[in-house]
Amino acid sequence: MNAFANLPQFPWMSLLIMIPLCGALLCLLHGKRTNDCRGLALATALATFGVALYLFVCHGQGSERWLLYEDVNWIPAYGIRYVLAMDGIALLMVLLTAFMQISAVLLAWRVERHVGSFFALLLLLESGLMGIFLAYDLVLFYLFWEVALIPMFFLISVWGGEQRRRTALKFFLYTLIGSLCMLVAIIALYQINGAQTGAYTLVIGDLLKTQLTAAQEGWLFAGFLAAFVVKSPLVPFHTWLTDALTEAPAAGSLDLTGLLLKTGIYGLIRVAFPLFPNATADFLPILGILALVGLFHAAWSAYHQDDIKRLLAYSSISHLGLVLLGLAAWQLTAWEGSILLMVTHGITTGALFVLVALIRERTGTRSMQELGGLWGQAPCLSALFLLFSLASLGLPGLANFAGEILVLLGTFQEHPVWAVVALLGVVFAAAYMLRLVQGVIWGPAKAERTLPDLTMREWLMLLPMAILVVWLGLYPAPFLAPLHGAVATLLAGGLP
Amino acid sequence: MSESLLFLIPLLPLCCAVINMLFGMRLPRLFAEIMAVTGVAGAFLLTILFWGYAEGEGTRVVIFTWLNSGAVDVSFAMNFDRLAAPMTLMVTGVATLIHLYAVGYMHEENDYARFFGLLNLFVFAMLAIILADNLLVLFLGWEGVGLCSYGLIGFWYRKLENAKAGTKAFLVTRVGDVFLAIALLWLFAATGTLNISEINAQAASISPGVVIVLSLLLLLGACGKSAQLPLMTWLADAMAGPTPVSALIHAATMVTAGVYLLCRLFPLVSISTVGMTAITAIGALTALYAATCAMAQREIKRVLAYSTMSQVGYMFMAVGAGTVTGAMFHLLTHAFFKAVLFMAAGCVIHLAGDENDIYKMGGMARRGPVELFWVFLAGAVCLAGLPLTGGFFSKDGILLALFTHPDPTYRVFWLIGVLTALLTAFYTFRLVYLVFAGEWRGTGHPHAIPLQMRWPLWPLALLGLIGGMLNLPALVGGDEMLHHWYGDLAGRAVTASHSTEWMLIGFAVAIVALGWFAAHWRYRNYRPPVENRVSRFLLNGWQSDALVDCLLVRPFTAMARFCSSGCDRSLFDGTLEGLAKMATRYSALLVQLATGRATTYLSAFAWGFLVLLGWFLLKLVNGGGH
Amino acid sequence: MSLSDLLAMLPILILAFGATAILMAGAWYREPLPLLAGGIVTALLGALSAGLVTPPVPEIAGLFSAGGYARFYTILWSLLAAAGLMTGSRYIIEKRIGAGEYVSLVLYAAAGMALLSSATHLVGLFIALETFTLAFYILIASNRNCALAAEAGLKYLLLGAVATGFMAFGIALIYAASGSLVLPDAVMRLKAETGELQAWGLLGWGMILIAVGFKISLAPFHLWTPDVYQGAPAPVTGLLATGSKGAVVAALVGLLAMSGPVWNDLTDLVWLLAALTMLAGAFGALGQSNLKRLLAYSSVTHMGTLLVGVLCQTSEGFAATTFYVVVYVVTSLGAFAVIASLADGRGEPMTFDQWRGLGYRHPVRCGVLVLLLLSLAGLPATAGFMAKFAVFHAALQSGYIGLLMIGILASVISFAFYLRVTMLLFQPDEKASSWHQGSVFEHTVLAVCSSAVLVLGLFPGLLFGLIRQILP
Amino acid sequence: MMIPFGHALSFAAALFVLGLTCVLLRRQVIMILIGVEIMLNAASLVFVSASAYWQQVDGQVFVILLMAITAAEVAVALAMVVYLWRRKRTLVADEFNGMSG
Repeated sequence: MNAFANLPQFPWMSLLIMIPLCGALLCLLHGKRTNDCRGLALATALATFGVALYLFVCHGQGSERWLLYEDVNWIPAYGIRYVLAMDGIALLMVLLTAFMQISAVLLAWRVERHVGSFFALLLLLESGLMGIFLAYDLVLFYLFWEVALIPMFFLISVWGGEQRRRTALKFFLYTLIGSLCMLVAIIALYQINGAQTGAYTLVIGDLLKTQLTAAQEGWLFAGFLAAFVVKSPLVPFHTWLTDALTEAPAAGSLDLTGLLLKTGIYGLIRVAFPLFPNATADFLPILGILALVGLFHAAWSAYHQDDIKRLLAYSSISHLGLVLLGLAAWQLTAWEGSILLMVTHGITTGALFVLVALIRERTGTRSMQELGGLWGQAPCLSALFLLFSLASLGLPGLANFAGEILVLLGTFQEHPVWAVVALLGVVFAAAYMLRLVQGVIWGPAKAERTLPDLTMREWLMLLPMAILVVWLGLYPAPFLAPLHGAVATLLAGGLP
Repeated sequence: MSESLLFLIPLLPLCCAVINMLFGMRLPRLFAEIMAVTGVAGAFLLTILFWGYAEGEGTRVVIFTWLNSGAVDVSFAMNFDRLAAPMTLMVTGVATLIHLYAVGYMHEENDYARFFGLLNLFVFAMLAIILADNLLVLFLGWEGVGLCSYGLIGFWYRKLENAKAGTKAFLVTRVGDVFLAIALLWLFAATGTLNISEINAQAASISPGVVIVLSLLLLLGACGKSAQLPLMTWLADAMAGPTPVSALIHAATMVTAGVYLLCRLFPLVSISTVGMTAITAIGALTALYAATCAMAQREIKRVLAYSTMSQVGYMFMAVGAGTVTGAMFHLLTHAFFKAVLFMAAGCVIHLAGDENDIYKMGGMARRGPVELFWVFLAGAVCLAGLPLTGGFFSKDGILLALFTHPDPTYRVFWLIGVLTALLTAFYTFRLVYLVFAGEWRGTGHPHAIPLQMRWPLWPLALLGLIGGMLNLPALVGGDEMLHHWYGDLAGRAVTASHSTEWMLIGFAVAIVALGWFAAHWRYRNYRPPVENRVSRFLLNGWQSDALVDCLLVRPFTAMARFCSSGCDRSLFDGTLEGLAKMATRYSALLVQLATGRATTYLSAFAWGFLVLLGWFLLKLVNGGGH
Repeated sequence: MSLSDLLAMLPILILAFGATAILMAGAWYREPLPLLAGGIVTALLGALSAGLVTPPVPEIAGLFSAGGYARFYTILWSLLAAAGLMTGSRYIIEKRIGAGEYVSLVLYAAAGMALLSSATHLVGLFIALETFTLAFYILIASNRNCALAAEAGLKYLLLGAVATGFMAFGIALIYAASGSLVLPDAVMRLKAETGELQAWGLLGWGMILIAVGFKISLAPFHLWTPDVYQGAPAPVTGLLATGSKGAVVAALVGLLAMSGPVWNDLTDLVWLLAALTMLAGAFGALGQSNLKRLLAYSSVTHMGTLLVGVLCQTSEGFAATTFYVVVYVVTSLGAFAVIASLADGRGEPMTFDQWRGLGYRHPVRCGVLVLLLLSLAGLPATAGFMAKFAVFHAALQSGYIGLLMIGILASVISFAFYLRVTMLLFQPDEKASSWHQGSVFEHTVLAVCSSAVLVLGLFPGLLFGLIRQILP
Repeated sequence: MMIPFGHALSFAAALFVLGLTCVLLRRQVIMILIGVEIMLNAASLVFVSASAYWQQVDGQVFVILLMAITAAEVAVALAMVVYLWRRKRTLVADEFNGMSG
């Protein structure tokens, strides 16, 4: 067992999971009185962010070993334990989740129907996400994996757009099929390990030691892959995302694109790659090719869209294609670039979704034919839209560029052709992003309407993100520091 | 003044840009204008102040680390050396004058904060390219310049064509940036570092094949920014922006960034002869192409835009011929006289009531202030390359370098250079005659030209005329100041016997005279424009837009439609819907079984019993009750 | 029947005599509430006695065992009876169903189930089976002013009678083949014998399997389930869905656990039955537009999964099945209790149009219903997931990969129709009428069921430990 | 003179199948119930012959028990029949098809 475990520690990670959960319950109870529901939700989000920030500050420099480790016996009959573990990557993801949650709550400020349950679901989603990033026992991981799905399903099906029910069902079942394959793989691995070592356990650390035949490893890896490939939308399995994002309510789509997509990739890094090293080695070239295909497919599709929210959905798929490419290169710089890109993509695309929601509130439409000439009517809103679009197309000096250049530098070392092809993809990103910007901001104002510029609440949401986008673009060192140790150990396939 | 203050040069324009952008609209207009001009003028003064630091090896200042992950360790660093100093001086100087001119030009415009903010940001980005110590900071400046030109071209965003022109500029330059990025990645893989001086030092150690590909990639990257042949379609449309923008960006600074990049990485590029000939070829072809197009243009600014493209082609030829001094010399003089021409063109447009078409002008010498004609003529004379003007010496230096190049094929490029010089003289004087000679053909009523638009023209005009002093050839007793200033960075020293030099000078003078007389004969008394296939072909740049459209844009949109509706809708979604329908069909089938009648349920029971009997007999037959 | 035998049968005696006493009292004293209270007290008393009184002798008259396993299920069925009475309390008063008859029949049924779960002798098994089947014949048709109830009663009666016929003939054949009716050695003899007689024994087991197939609605014999669930009153359906099925499965598990892996000849038949049941239940429920019929088909799927657990014939499999039975009993009873609590003058909310938008009228109960449906579907953090995890684990350990894949397909489809119902509940619909507020009894049952689902979902360790001890 | 056990078994099986066909073919509820009774009697027959074959008394005891249970079942079934008759004035099993799907 990990020597780290027996040190009596303050259960920070359980706190991170429990605060949003209690917040959710309180919001449910205060269902009727809407404004203290909002206050409660915001307070919970801020509290979680405070804890996450504290952890980031005191574990900022990261290390080869676990930063935090909690281990409690849960179901002795099956050897299932309540194990939470945090390393550099998990720390970053937790910080991103906490940060995005605040803007999600602020964005959901103007929800009218059933405010209490909306915020409850939002906070339950956050607790599920925290769980996914921290869980280190396979059944616990699976439990949080599904717990994060249910609130998203209800957010889409009750507060969504026109086609919400059909899309919500499609979204849930698509991810469910993947996660059930993962469940079967978990049980199979659990039994093989149990048979070999006599002690039935589901903690990933102990499962690393199971000797698997090539066939077994192939099948188990495929099982795990089914769940993660669907969630980090690799090309053939991405159609659920575009529908879900366009139908989800504003705060829901912010969380879906900013965080839920990252759980798929995080699952790959934390669970699939370490457990099945040689199956991963064979799979990497396929992952690289699929990531590239995804990059181009999503870029082309984005170019053809008229609905700006759907365009942003495709742009997310294209960005995550680049992230997956970085992972497929299996190189230190490429991995750090991918993880940084995941964080910055969360912020930039999240901000863009916030802006799209604000534009939707003001103009009542999301189609580019009816939008246009926004700069004349709402200059601040348009300026921020321009800033985040430029960040999203990878302009140097802004957030995404730092991640992208690291991914490309790293990937060029291993697979030069992939890096060059990916670079062409970046031009496509410029193509559809500029089309988006031109459709929304520039050009003559089509409908005569006076649009109110940003209110205080909206500034509160967007200003921190704008500052972060510029800060991450120019000085990403503090966010890269925790990654060095964690990524080095994962690449070596060892146990952090 | 300690060297650590060097970073103030790029920082000053950046701060002014940020202040203008954030608080520009709230501050009074005068404050924003002063802020913009002081930002750039301050940088100009600082460059003069710190001129000493540029001698010798130059000084390297590291500000803070940008990216450190594994082998990558890149920081924001400046290298103020002998190549960068004159370039910074020129950029900040011309920019100061253009800012003053812009104050006058844009005084009716109410969105001034955004304009001056972007203009200052542009100067910062250009300084980032010039002073960059590693390729990543250079790339940051590279894309920053692209962004500012996108913002400024599309400044009058209310008309959709301006916004489209801005997007086109950004996209085409972005394609060029991709090639630069590939070169950047490859250099990092080959040399393990992104620091420019280290790369130049290790240049010899890289395998020749790789060097050839790298130089070609750098060439394509430079072509993107300097609007050379494959990626030149955006420059003509970029004239949709306000004139000070065209003057600053599309005359003096951005288009020359490509040349500066090649000069910066000259030790690496000069190793591969294939690369050098490619650079010269591209330069020559673009020069010729642009000159022919300039002849047929109707708008004053598009003529100047194509002439810029042609002059930058000359600079590429100079780099290809191996003389960095020749290239930089022509770059500096060209910046002066082209800026004058653009600013004067701005005044002419104001006088003609915002009319761009030169066939609807004429007789402007009498309509506006008389010194406008003399200033325009000074610029035109330098552009055409009349003897003793700055343009003449710099262009002649390049032609000499081409003529005396050891590789005989450079004679072909020399010939193209001479032919382009002829065409340049022709279209320059065509412009002068159509705009200033004859009587007024236009309809618009003239705007008054404020003072700030008039007096910044004079210093630049003078600099253009006496620009030759910078690098006066030994033939006429000059001390080749620029060549000595560059020292080892200067590349191949051009030596030729006096007789060939005199022969070339005589030949050049004859060419210019020929061009002038042709223009004089053709346009002395006004003739309406001749409309035929050739002129239409030349008018829209050898139909390059149509070519790009059908080669790239149309297949791209077709592929986009295929991917989004073809793949996503019918293929992936289609399969899902198919599965769902199949499931519902099976359930409908099954639900019909429960008919509601008890007898059906009993018969189902009987079927179950039958299955049991069948299974039982099967068991008996092969099992035999073991 | 010595004193110790009587002591061992104390809980069942309490239930039986309590039922008879209430039946007699009901004849003179028509007031329903005291009768119901008496019934509930009797049921709780029965559960208490089964829990506290440790029987001196392990076997009762050779017919029933009184071991830990039997007492566990006696407690479960007595509590189920108590819950059934509580859910039915308001319902029977409004529908004017005779309180005396209802209470006594429910208690008789509970006694029958307890006996069945502890049967070790074929005769004991047959008697117990018949007692609660007869009780259900009457309970199903007890709602006189609803035509469908009579129809449901008829269908259950006809098929039940035929099943009894098959059961009797099956037992007869086994007796003929093995010469003994006591389960363990009846089966041992069966294996030792060779030749023609043994074949008849095998056919006998097949016939018993058909009868069991009817009782727990396995695939070809499940067609009665939707009609009976829809027709019968909600509390009775709750008991029928949980009690009768659970008891039969408990008997099967008890029988197999005692005699070890005896089914190796029958496995491929049972494999076929399990696969057919899971698929028939899943696809059947997909096209439904009536909640009770949907719950019927979903119970068919669950029975298929249970059969997979039984098929494994390992202690792991039996433990998983027992856990699954307990979870299934709690969730199904909760679901039907929600329907019962909403029932008012117009009958029960059944069709999807009646259910649309009810989430906004009755948020708490619909929230509980959503939680129970998600547990039925097998969402983690609810008991349903732990049950499915255990059964899938047992199936994989015994190598039934095929069945596991069918189980996965079935649970995907089950998620589909359960989630369609949850979406239905929270669909904004102005003309959604509000139903009955529900009495305090029903709310307690719902509270108990939902908290049990969450507790078993998050902390199943306790129950797993208990089950490991009591399995024979 | 003992009848061979096999004969008795096959006769009972035939009787069982007869009962089953009666259940399946008949329309009236009462006739179906009669069919069930025939199946139960076949079971009793098997029990009697088996107890004779195995020289044990268990079979016969079970037959008595079976009769009691059958009686109870018939009582309940007939009560149901009377109730149905009073409701729909018909005893054809297929008339009762209110619920389906």
